[in-house]
Amino acid sequence: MTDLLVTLLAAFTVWTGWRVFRVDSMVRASFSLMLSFIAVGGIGVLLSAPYIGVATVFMMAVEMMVMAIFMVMFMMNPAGLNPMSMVHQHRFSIGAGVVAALGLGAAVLLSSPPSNPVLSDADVVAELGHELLGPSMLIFETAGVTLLATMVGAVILSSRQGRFGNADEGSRPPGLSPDGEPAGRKPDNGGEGHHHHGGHG
Amino acid sequence: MIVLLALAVLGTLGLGAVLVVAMDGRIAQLAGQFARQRIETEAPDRLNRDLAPVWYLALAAAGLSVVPFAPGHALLDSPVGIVIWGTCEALTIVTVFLHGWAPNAPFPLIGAYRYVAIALPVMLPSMFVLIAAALPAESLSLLAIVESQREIWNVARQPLGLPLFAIVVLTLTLRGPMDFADAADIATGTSADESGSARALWEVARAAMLVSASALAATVFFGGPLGPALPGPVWLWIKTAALVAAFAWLGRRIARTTPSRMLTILWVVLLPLSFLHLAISGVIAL
Amino acid sequence: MTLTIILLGAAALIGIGLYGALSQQSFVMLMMGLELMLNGALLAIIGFWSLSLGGMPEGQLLAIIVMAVMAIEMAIGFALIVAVYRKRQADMTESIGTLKQ
Amino acid sequence: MGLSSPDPASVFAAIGPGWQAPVERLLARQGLRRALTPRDAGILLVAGDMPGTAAEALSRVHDQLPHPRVTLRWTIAEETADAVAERIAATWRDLRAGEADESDHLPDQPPNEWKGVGPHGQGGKGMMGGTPYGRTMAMTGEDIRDGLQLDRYTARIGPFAPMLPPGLVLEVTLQGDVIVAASVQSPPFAQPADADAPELCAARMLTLLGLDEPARRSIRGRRPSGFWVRGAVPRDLGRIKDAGNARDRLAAFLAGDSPAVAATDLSELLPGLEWSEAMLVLASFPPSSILRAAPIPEAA
Repeated sequence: MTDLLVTLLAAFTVWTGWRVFRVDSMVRASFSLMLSFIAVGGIGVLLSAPYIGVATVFMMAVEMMVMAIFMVMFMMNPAGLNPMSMVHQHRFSIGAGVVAALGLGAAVLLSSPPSNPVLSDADVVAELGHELLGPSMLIFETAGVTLLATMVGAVILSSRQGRFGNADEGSRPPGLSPDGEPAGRKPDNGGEGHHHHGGHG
Repeated sequence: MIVLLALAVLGTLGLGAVLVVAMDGRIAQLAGQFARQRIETEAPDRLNRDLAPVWYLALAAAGLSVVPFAPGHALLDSPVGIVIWGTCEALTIVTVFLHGWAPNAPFPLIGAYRYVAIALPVMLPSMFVLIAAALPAESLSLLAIVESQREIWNVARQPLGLPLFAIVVLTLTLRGPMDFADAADIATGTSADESGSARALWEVARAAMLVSASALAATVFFGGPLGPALPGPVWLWIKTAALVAAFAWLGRRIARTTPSRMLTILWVVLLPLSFLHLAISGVIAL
Repeated sequence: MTLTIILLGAAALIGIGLYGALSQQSFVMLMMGLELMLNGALLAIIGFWSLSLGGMPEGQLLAIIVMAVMAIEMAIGFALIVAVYRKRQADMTESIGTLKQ
Repeated sequence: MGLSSPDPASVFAAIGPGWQAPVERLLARQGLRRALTPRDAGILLVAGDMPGTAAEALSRVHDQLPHPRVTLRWTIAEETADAVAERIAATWRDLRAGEADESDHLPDQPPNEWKGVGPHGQGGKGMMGGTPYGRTMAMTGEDIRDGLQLDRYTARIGPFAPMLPPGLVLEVTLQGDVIVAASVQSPPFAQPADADAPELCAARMLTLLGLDEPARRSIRGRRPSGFWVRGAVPRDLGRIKDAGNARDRLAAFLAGDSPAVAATDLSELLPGLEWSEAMLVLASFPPSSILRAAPIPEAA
């Protein structure tokens, strides 16, 4: 019974994951991805990881809601009224995706991981709590601090206010002498002063 | 037992929703609406339009299914019951957004956007309040939370909890001061382009969600099925009905401010307040 | 058997995610690809934890870390998109070619 | 109240010159309900003689009502509100019994020709722009709030939109919820002094604040009750020189007096406000001062 449900959910998560890149409506794309996550959460619940499973659904519902908002904000034509496909290096990407999936799949089929299922009477939620605030407390706290730093960083990155004026007007520091040339590097033409470390993604 | 509990969940939801609509004096109105034509907008997202009220109802049912109807008995006896309820809250936001998105019309979309902007920050106090309620029980299970209130209800132990949760309930059920999705200035917002059965079904789903949320509030703050003499379910029903009436009354009486101001209030006042609430509850629980 | 099915599903998710991350021109869609790959990783972790590791608590911890990574990826990703858009009115990968140095 | 309360007749009001006060008082009666959108109404109440310019809009509103629907006219000043309420009740009974209906006034087709480019009308450059069915696709533009140049949406709202004064047609450009530009396409219909009555002005604001029942109480001349009523109006909203802000005006309406205010030009007053703030500001002016503030467009 569990096997059947898990198989169905696994198929569902893959199908909805695939739909993300096939639908025209951006809102549908985001919520397809959400359904994919919900299916994974469901598998978690079935495989006796109730906290992880439910927390995945919770987190992803919120995240995909934000994702949908950004989609509508930034995509031209987000409602799917017109067909839309905005892709580059399409063949290469398909190839890479197929190779990755086949490679990993082959590895799965060729390997034989040990069978050591979780005990049915184990209190996994309490175990997780003791782990988080016990042996792995440092890791957990590091994650917390990283999230805090992320919040600060995200606000700084997305705010309009730069250090010396509005970011979209190319903020320049004030001159070193009164009415002098602005201090700092002179902007080149075009992409002046725009050096994100690591770029996007 | 399972069958009994399933019946209790569905019965409570159904009868409760009828009770809520009756309390608003709108039984005949909604019944009349079911007979009217359902209008089709231009190029709607049909799938999501039809699914939104169904989702809303399903989430109300899922939320109610973790509520214990008698000490030790809930339909969904999960060790993380309170997280399941939180998940229903988060998915409710998605549902209301889809309801406004689907008709492909300006006012519904504005309503949907506003609602998301308000409801996402409301999730934070909600989580803090629920976690605070789980502290004395030392468990995320609603059954344990009920057991932990045998001596004193959480409403007395954590006085800030219920007022903060009231805001969450009003947000989830699109009522009064938190009804930014279906407000008057955008011609009833996400419902602006709906008529007939679609409109009525949405109202029914809202009523069902109020029942579900009140039942959870009764469980978390008033000891749920605990009480002398009467059997557990009766106590839960009494407490739920009282809370439904209280929330509906508040929703009718409190004025709704503008979205941007509410956003400031949520982030600047309510979020620190819920932090404080969690800290105090934690210290007391030690 | 269950584990194999789960891992095959995870492999497929990672493949689809990789395809999306490489092929999509829009930043937001590209991020969806990344999320999908992380989803595959999460699925594999849950499968291993439950069926192969006997429920050792570190497995759950790893799943929580993956969720935190997703949240961080979302927040920083969107912040960068907003910053780039503010500067260039661009939301496509090609339009920031000048970032290459 | 409760199970026995009957289905109130849901009426969408198209209010003509001079009829604002009578209609608002009529629809606050027991057994009647003012619908906030035509989709929610069964009866279209056309009050007063509509100028020819509003005829097309009226037909469009009519067609937006779901079936079954009936139009009632209230154009004779001698007909008392009691008589009209009687007529509405009778019509509502027929409507619920399925004995009355009206067909569309306008053909159900897009208001304009297909003007898109390409097989799906996306037109414009790339996937942006174009005017499929005469409705321009949103294009990006300067954002006055945070500088993020996102899509603008321009729409014409009025003349029967229930949150605007009757007759007023606004062309607003929205960026999200923020009004970045507004122009008056057609000024509100002139209303006699009784539309400035403080209880009616207060009720208009109370409705926007989500207090439907207190609003009805206010119209019926009783004291509206509610929590945080004045406080819910942001403090610096709609500040006019020498006439205080929207919150002061609400307080004055609730206290029973109708301050004479000279509203400034709407196309200067509204931009920068969010839609809900703008509606509150508009409702905080008595109809007579809105009329003075809305200049008639030159040869439109």
